[in-house]
Order: sequence, then structure tokens, then C-alpha cells
Amino acid sequence: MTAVLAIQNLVHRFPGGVQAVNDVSFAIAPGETLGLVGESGSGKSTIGLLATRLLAPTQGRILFEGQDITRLSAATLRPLRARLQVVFQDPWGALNPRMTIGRLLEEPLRLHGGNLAEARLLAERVRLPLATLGRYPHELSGGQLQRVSIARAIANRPKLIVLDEPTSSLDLSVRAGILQLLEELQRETGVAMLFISHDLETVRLVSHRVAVLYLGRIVETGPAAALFETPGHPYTQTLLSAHLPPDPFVALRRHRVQGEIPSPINLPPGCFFAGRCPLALPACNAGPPAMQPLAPGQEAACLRIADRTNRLEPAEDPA
Amino acid sequence: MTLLAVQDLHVEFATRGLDNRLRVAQALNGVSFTVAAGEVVGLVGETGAGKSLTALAAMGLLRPPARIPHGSIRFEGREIIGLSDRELEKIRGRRMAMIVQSPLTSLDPLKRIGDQLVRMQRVHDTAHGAAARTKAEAMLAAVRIPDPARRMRAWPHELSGGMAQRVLIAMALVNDPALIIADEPTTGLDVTVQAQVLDTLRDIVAARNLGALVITHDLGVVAHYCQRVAVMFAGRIVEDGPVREVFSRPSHPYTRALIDSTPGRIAQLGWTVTGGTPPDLYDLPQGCLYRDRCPRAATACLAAPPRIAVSGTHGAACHFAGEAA
Amino acid sequence: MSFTHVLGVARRSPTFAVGFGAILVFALLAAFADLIAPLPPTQSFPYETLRPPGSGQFLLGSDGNGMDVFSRTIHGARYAFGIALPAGAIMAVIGIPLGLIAGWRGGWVDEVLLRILDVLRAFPTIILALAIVAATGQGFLNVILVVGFLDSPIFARIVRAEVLALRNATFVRAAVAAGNPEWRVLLVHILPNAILGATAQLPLRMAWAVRISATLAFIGIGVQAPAPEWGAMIRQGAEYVISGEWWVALFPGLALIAMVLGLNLAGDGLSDLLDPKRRATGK
Amino acid sequence: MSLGGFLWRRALVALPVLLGILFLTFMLVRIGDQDPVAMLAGPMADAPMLARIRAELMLDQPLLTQFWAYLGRLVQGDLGLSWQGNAPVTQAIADHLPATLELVTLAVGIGALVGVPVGLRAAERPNGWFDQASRFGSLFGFSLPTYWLGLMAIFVFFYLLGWAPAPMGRVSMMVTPPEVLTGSVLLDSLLAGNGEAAWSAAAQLVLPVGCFAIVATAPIIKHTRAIAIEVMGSDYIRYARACGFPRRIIRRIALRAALVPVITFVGSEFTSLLAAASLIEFVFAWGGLGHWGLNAILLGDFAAVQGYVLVLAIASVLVFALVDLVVLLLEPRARA
Repeated sequence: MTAVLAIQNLVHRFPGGVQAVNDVSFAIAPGETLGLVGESGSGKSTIGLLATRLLAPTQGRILFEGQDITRLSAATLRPLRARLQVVFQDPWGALNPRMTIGRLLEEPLRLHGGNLAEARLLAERVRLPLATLGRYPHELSGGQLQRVSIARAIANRPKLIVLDEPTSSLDLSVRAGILQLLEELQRETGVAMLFISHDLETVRLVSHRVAVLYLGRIVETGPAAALFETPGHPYTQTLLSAHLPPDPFVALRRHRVQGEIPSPINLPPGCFFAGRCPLALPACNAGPPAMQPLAPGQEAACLRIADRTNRLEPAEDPA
Repeated sequence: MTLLAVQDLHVEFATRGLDNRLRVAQALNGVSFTVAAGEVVGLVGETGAGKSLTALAAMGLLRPPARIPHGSIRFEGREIIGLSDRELEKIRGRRMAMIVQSPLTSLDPLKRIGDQLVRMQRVHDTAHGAAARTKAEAMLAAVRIPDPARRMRAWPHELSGGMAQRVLIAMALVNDPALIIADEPTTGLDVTVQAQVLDTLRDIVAARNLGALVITHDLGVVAHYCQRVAVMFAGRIVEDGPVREVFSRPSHPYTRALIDSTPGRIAQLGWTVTGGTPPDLYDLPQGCLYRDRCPRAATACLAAPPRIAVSGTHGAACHFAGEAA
Repeated sequence: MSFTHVLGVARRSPTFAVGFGAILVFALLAAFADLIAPLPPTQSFPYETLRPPGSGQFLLGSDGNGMDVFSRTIHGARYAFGIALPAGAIMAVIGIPLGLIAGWRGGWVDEVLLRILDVLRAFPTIILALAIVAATGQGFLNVILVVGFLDSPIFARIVRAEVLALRNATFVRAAVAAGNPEWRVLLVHILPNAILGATAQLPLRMAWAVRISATLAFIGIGVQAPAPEWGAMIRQGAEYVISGEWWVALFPGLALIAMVLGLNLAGDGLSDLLDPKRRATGK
Repeated sequence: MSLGGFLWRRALVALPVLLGILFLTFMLVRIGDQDPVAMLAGPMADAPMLARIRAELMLDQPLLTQFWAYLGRLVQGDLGLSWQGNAPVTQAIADHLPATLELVTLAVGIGALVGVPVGLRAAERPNGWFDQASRFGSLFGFSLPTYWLGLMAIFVFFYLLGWAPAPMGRVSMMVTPPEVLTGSVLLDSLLAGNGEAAWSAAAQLVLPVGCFAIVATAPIIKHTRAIAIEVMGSDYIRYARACGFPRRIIRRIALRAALVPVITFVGSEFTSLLAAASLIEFVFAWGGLGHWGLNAILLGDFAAVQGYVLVLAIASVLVFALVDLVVLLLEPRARA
């Protein structure tokens, strides 16, 4: 079966020399959710924009349902957009403040020849009170607004939805409702999802597979369970160990990796993490490390994996 | 020793709409808690629950149209409400210091880091000249800023977010305060940096026997860095107690919902929580404010619930708090 | 919109209320000038020149030609609106599309606009207006066109700034992602949101237009003397100031100030009313 | 960035703008219906004489050729001949510029000295009574036509009260003017120790400077207020409050932060007042550059108009460069 979305050797440079995306490849199968995890500057949002061709990449290829959309014009892309959808992080900013909710829901139907009457069904599908249809965005809560965005995204039965931090600006209890809705929609329609987030727990909950980004490069991919249980790349290990589980009875196991993410200008030739990595070898600075298999479906870009010396020693939680 | 004691604090905002009608938002509706020396208390809740407002009130930083119709805030035994600006200025930054959420924009952009730390001491008359510089540099070292001598001469715009947050911690500590109020201290930071900054803060608070009030929406921060927690909902504290007790035996349905909304719990228990909108602060209902969303709501909830003790140090404002969950 | 709303607006922005009121008064004066003015504005009483205010039929005195200053001042409002409305329309008609395209597309349109603005910044508009009107002829229509065209790039810059701010707004991105064609993104999503901030600037630009056309007339280019234009009337009155006949220049000046101030107050108040930050704090 | 590099880059940016302005003016004065040849030659001239003058002025050549020739002479410092008094334009500019600079510098100086503190004070309590009053005052000042204000001042202070001297020129005709050094009569008289002339020059300055300063103050108040309100609402001011800094220190922090944008604005104010000076000079028969330029425009004095506009443009370029230089010194972020 062809992948819904295939990204091949994608590179994106912003004017001014910031290399946001650095030779990234991945594919998403129908009905699958791929989680894309990274901290600031990892290029995860840029990948979201590139995947939906809201941005044109510097190099590489983007295939949507087998069709190369890397260089398609805006006009040629437009009919495809019915099936290639996106939901953004900021629900307050993602909806035109001068349109009513009803009109906002009708818009995707209008654009792709749908039946405008379906707007009500959409509202019901995302559990939006029908009374909100006549209101304006500023009259709704963040959770409701995000439901509107999701309803707009599913209006034309998409094959892929890119979700760029869809729950990051929502409160915890509201967040759960949105995640639940997304899971239901995927179960019902088999839509594939690219779930972009910095929140490890959420990604773990919703994703089938996960890719970890560091400074625009994928350092590790694998099935969600395996990647979270036995992370291979020292950066993934660091990231997971820095996470604070919301449970005081789970002991923290800290890897004391120092420093912060360097600026994505003038990146070194080798492994980007080598500068902070306690396990770095001289060879790490030679060139970009190749992906090494760890377990079925799991691989990481670290030289230390070859002889299985990639485990960071955990420092016990001092408290 | 109790440093900060907030008792039945109310805060309201009076505003006028385009229709010229006066509307009053009841933002805090009877908040009570204490912070003692040597303990880190977490104040947790969702947007609009009144966490930051509580911190501002404690610092004496509320400005019109916010006003305090009722309540008491005692710091080191002294009533804060009603103090003149001049008296408050002697407390703020000196005995009670704040760490804010946006470190990069909070530092004076036109002054070097070292000079800002020195100014902080000079204004509060704790140290001057060379002594202040020495102390400033020592503080930068204490918050684990590498090469503090060089950082003294850095401009704020040259710092990363994590570095700037450490500088803010140094600013807060440089006058040896008794209480630290940290308002979402790591919200803007990356996961790996957040952990480093929180570790630093906790170590210093412990080493100096300070009291700390940490305001956060992140249950992970509460779980691992606080000893006690107060959960806020719609301007009230609905549950408070030692962190481990509250997490193991949440006694207010809202606390339970919060904990059950974390992805880890969802993975274990499935989808148990449906979110809802918080009550309208302009038109608060009588009785329990969580009633509309509560799975256990009953007629009793039409009356405002008192704080019911679950254990000696743990209590919840729910009529059913005493019963087994 | 009810009476309480009107009161609310007035309370929130007294500046807007006062300014709007002043404009309204002038609009009425302009509309019913023939009814309100006791005498035709250009009727000359050769034996009754330079009469002080209150003498006979001249409520505010008469000028050097024996014309009624009061009637002429009232009729001046027609010239003020005669410049403000068409010049404002020209600014909007040229400035809005220009600003939209420059802000959205960038490219050469934006480059040209920016260079024009550079030139305007280094080349004071008043001198430019003077030079152009002096060179191209002095009719009122010409003044309107020159003022309108000269200010269009400035209005376009205001629209452009709003569009630039919106261009990367999430909802615009979402509109593209939803499959909106470009024209629809611009007209349905950007324009309605960009226009609001620009609207508040329109009265300010109109105030500028009224001022500059009066200045031109004062200098002696543009509207010429017997016409009841405030600037031209001040010019007439200028020579009498040192001989003590103050009223010829005073009253048209006051009218000019009131009109320009009204527009400025309205614009200033409007930008306050439309400022989302102020709205959010409810102050 | 080095100072030299900075100035070099400024010049590179300014050059096309200056060229554009020159070209625009050049075309503008030539599309008019005024015929300079007839004006120069006088009513007695016959056809061959007119033709000769036309050829001399290159007016029979295509416009672009004329412009090119003009640029060629410009590079050598020759701005052509003004036919108001048949003097070289460069000489006329040198004669008239100091009077205008004196007026504008004093007006902007007073405007800044009054406007900045008022704007800062207004921003301290937005919508308080002082803010409302100063806001109305500044909008009022915005709406005042300078020339009318000048006329009314003349009526009140010269005609009615007799306090001010006759509004004719920069020094009373009854006193011997000092030798020209700086071009400012006041400074020159003081330098020459000529008390009488200095007193007269100062008296002549009061009304035009006063009127001009009112007009200059208004926008400075408005912008300072807006800048200061933004600064006062900034995170670092809020943080300074949380640090327990007293008002005096918070005010100092805010002042420093507001300084850069305020200076930038005052700079732009200077350049626009340089042009607006022509009106006030007109009313007070000041005889400065503005007055001279205005006459040049009215008379269709090609070379003079071009020279006038060039001076204004160069002044604005210089002022903006100066402002940027000051910003560079004050603002650590700009130095990065």
C-alpha cells in the first residue's frame, strides 16, 4: 500500500541562513499517526508547513498519495487540499475573527463543492453546540475553537491531517477531550495523522510511530512503545529523562546533559548533538551519522549503537 | 514558621462594556493557604483559575480595576493589604521576590546583567559597589551560570531563554529574601532546559531554607518539585495538602479530573474526562462552582461546600470529600 | 445600537464623541449653508468694507471687499468637505488595493511603494504639493487630485502594515490550507481584518487634506480669493492684521481649526475604540 | 560595525533617494506653464534673444539631456542661477539657510523640552486628567495652521499690546546688523558684543519661534506618550515593579527605554519642520530658506526650486543618519 505522505530528503533553509530542516525523510501509512517530537528549533513546525505545502522546500521531495507535490503551483494544489488538511496550535488565531462559526464551517464545503447543509453535521460530529454556529470566534472557548478547526479539517474527508501542536495551548481537561475526538475520527475514517508536538506524553498517547527531531534532523524513529521504553539515541534518552511525569511516585532518572540547544545557524558537519553528548566520540564530528537499527522498526542516528555503548548513565534524582 | 498566610482572599474587576453597563468579574472568591519557611507550595490550576492573580495580590501588585473587597494577606506576620506603595517596595524584591514567566523580555534591555544585579542590591540597600558586584557574581555562579564573570557584562538580548531564567532566579535571590514566588517559571522553556532550571531553583530553596510558592499548570512540576499543593478552580482553592497525599487520594472531583486528564492516566484508564467551560466569573452561580461539570453533583452542591478535612493536612472543598472515592 | 451604546462609546472615547460631533455640525453647516448664511458668500457691499463684528447685517464683520465674514465662513465648510471627502475617497481607492498587493505579494509593487515612501519621507509633502499645484495649475479639482494622490502612498503604507501583520496570521494560513484561491484569501480573509485599523486613520488623513488645501490657498495657489475658502480668507485677512482688522482672518481660521481638530479627534478616538488591547482590558 | 562602514552604507542608501527627488523636481518644474525665458529676458526681448537664452539654458534640448547636464554641474558644486536677483543658487542657499536653521532648531528644541516631559507624564496615568488634557492639547496643536497662529500672534502682541517688534525680518531696521559669521543674527551679535543688535534679534525671534514651537510640540507630545505607554506596559517595567523598585527608578528605566524612539521621532520632526518653516517665514517676512524656496516655487524659478528641494532632502538624510548614529550609541541591541 502506498504511503499517504512520503517525505524524502527534505531540506529547508530560511533566508538568513537558518537551516530549519536538514535531510528529513519519513512516510505515513493510511490510518497511521506519526508523532513528530522536538524542542524549539527542531524544525517540527516547518516540516508541518512543508508537508502541507504552505511552504516550498529548498530541496527534497514531498509525495502525497504517490503524487509529487513538491513543486506544484498554488492553483494545482488547491483541489488536493480537500484531502490534505492541517490544524494549527493557536485556536484563537486560527479562525477568521470576522466570520461566524457557521460560515467558517461552510467554507471548506464551499471551496471543494460540498453540500453546505453538512456544516451542521460537522458541528455535531465534533460535539460543538449548534447554538455556536451564529457566534463569532471570540465568543467561544479555546477548546470549542479547536473543535471548529478540526471540523473544518475533516469537512472534505481528508486522507491526512497535519496537527501542529493541536493541544499545546489548551488546558489539561480540555486537551483530553480534543485528543479523544481525534482518536475517534481516525478510527471512523482511517485518516492518517502527522502529530507534531513537544509534549512527550501526548505524543506517546496518540502516536503509532514516533520520530524525534533535533535541530532539523531526525535522530531516532520507532514504534511509540519501543521508543519510549528503550530510547536509543542519547538525545532521545536525555529528552525522555528530562520529562516530568505528573506522578510524584515515579522517581526521576536524570541524565545530566548540560547546555542548551545551539542556534541553527552554522551547524557543525557531524552529529548536531555531539557538542552536548557525554558519549561523543571524535568520529561523531566527522559527518552526519547514519541511521543504525536498534530493534524491529526502531533506528537511531548514533555511532555508539553499532557496539551498543549508547546508553547514558542515569544520575539518581537528588531529591 | 509561616511566612505567607493568605486568608479568604477576594479579588474583583469592575469594567464597563460598550453598552456602558458596569460588570464585575469575581476573579478570586475566598482563597486561603499558607507557605512556611523551607517548603515549596505548588499552586496549580487552569487558565483563568486565578493563580497568577493570587501571586500578584500577595506581592501587593494589583492595580485598578482590580480590587480586594475582602480578605487578608499576612507576610512575616504583617498585613500586606492596605500597605502604602513605599512600604510594599521595601518588601518586594527584598523579603519576597518574584520569578516571572517571560525572562527574556523582563530584564531591562538597556542594562548589563551584572549592573542589573547590582542595582537590585543598591535599591534595597543590601550592598553597594564592589561588595554588590562580588555578590552578584556569586549569585550567577550559584544559579549555575557558566563563566559568571563574563556573563556579568552580557546584555539581556545575548542570553538564551534558559540563561535568562537563571538570571531572574539570581535577581530574586540576591537580596536573600525569605519567600520566592515563581509564576510559571519554566513555561516558556524547552523540556531539557526546564529540568535544569527547576533543579537549580529547588536546590537553592532547600539550601537556604526559603519558602517558595510555585504557580504552574504543569502537574509534573508539582509532582516533583513541591511538597504541598493547592488546586485552584474558578478563583477558589478546591483542594490542598501534601503532594503525595493529594495525588494518591484526590478528594475533589476537579483534582481527580485533572489527574485523569494526563495522557499517562488516559493510557491506563481510557477516556474518562470530558472537559467543560469554567463558570462565568461575571455571573457566578451559588454553591459549588464545579457543580455543572461534576459527575457526583447532588442537591447538596447547591450550597457552597466547606473545606472538609481528609487528613490532618489534607482537605477539599467538596461535600463528599470525606467519603471513599 | 441604542442610546446606551452611544453613551458607552462617548464614555469610552470622549475624544471620538467630541470629534464626531464637530464633524456633524460642519456637515450640517455645509449642507444647509444657503439657509443658514444670512448673505450670499460672494455678495460684495462696496461701501461697507471692513466693518467690525456686530455691525449691521455683518454678524462677524465684513472683509476688504465688503463681503460678510459669517456667511463666507459657513460656506467654507463646503470647501472643507469638498476636499476631505474626494481626497479621502482617492486615498482609499488607490491606497487600499496598493497596500493590499504590496503587503501580500511583496515584489516590485512593494519595492515601488517603499521607494515612493522614501522619497516622500525626504521630500516634505507640503513642498511637493505646492510645487505640483504650482506647476500643473491651480483649480480646486487639481488641488483635490494632488492632495489625494500625494497621500495615497501614505494610506497604502498603513494598509500594507496591517496586511503584513496578517500575512503570517494563523487564520490566513488556515485559509490557504483550506484551499481558498488567492483572491478569496485576500478579499474574504485579509481585507475585512486589515481595513479596520486603516479606517481609523482615514479621518486623520482627511484632516491633513483639509489643512493642506487651506495652506495652498493661503499661499495663493489653489482656490483663489473671492471664493469662500478658509485658507483664501485668511490670506485676505492677513494684510489687515497689522492694521487691527482682526476678524477677517480670525473666524475662518477658527472654523478651519475646529474642522481639522474634529477630524483629528475622531481619528484618534476611533483608533482607541478599535484597539483590541484596550477593548480587552475593558477600560 | 565601524563608524566608517556605517556612514558608507547610509550614503549608499541615500543616494538613489536623492537622485529620485532631484529627478522628480526637475520634471515637475518643467511641466509647468511658466516660461523662465520670458521672465529672464524681460518684456523687451525679441525672438532671437529669447532663442539665444533658451539655448544657453539648454531648454531646447530633450529633458533627459538637460537633467544629465544638470547632474554634471551639480557634481562640480554648481546648482545653476536663480533669477530672483540673478545670484548663483549655492550663494542664495548659503545666505538664507542659517535663518531657517535658527528658527527650526529653536522650535524643535523647545518642542522637545516641553513635549517629551509632558508626554512622559501623560503616559504615567493613561486616561487620567493630565493625559486627557495633554492629548486634547496636542491634537489641538496638530490642528493649528502655523500661518494663522502667526497672524493672530502679530495682532495680539504687535498691534494690540505693542510688546513685539514689527514682524519684518530678523533684526530691527534701526540697528546696525552684525557681521555675518554663523548666519544666526542672534549669535553673530553676541559674538560681536553688539548688545543692541542681540536684543533686537532676540525680540524678533520670540513670536515666530513661539508659534512654531507650539506646532512642533504637539506631535512630540503625542508620540512620546504613545512610546512611553508602550514602555510602561512592557514586561521589564512590570518586573521592575515586582522587584520593589521605587517610582523614581522605574521612571528612569522607562525614560532610557523611551529615549531611542523619541529621538528618532524628534529627528523626523526636524526635517518636516524645515519644510513647514516656509509658512511661518512667509508670515514674519523672515527671509530664510523657506521663504526663499516658497518664492522660487511661486515664481517658477527652476534652479532655485531644485536647489531648495535638494537642501531639504540632504538635510533629512543627514538628520536620519545622525539619529541612527545616536541610536547606535544608546541601544545595545543595535550594535550586535
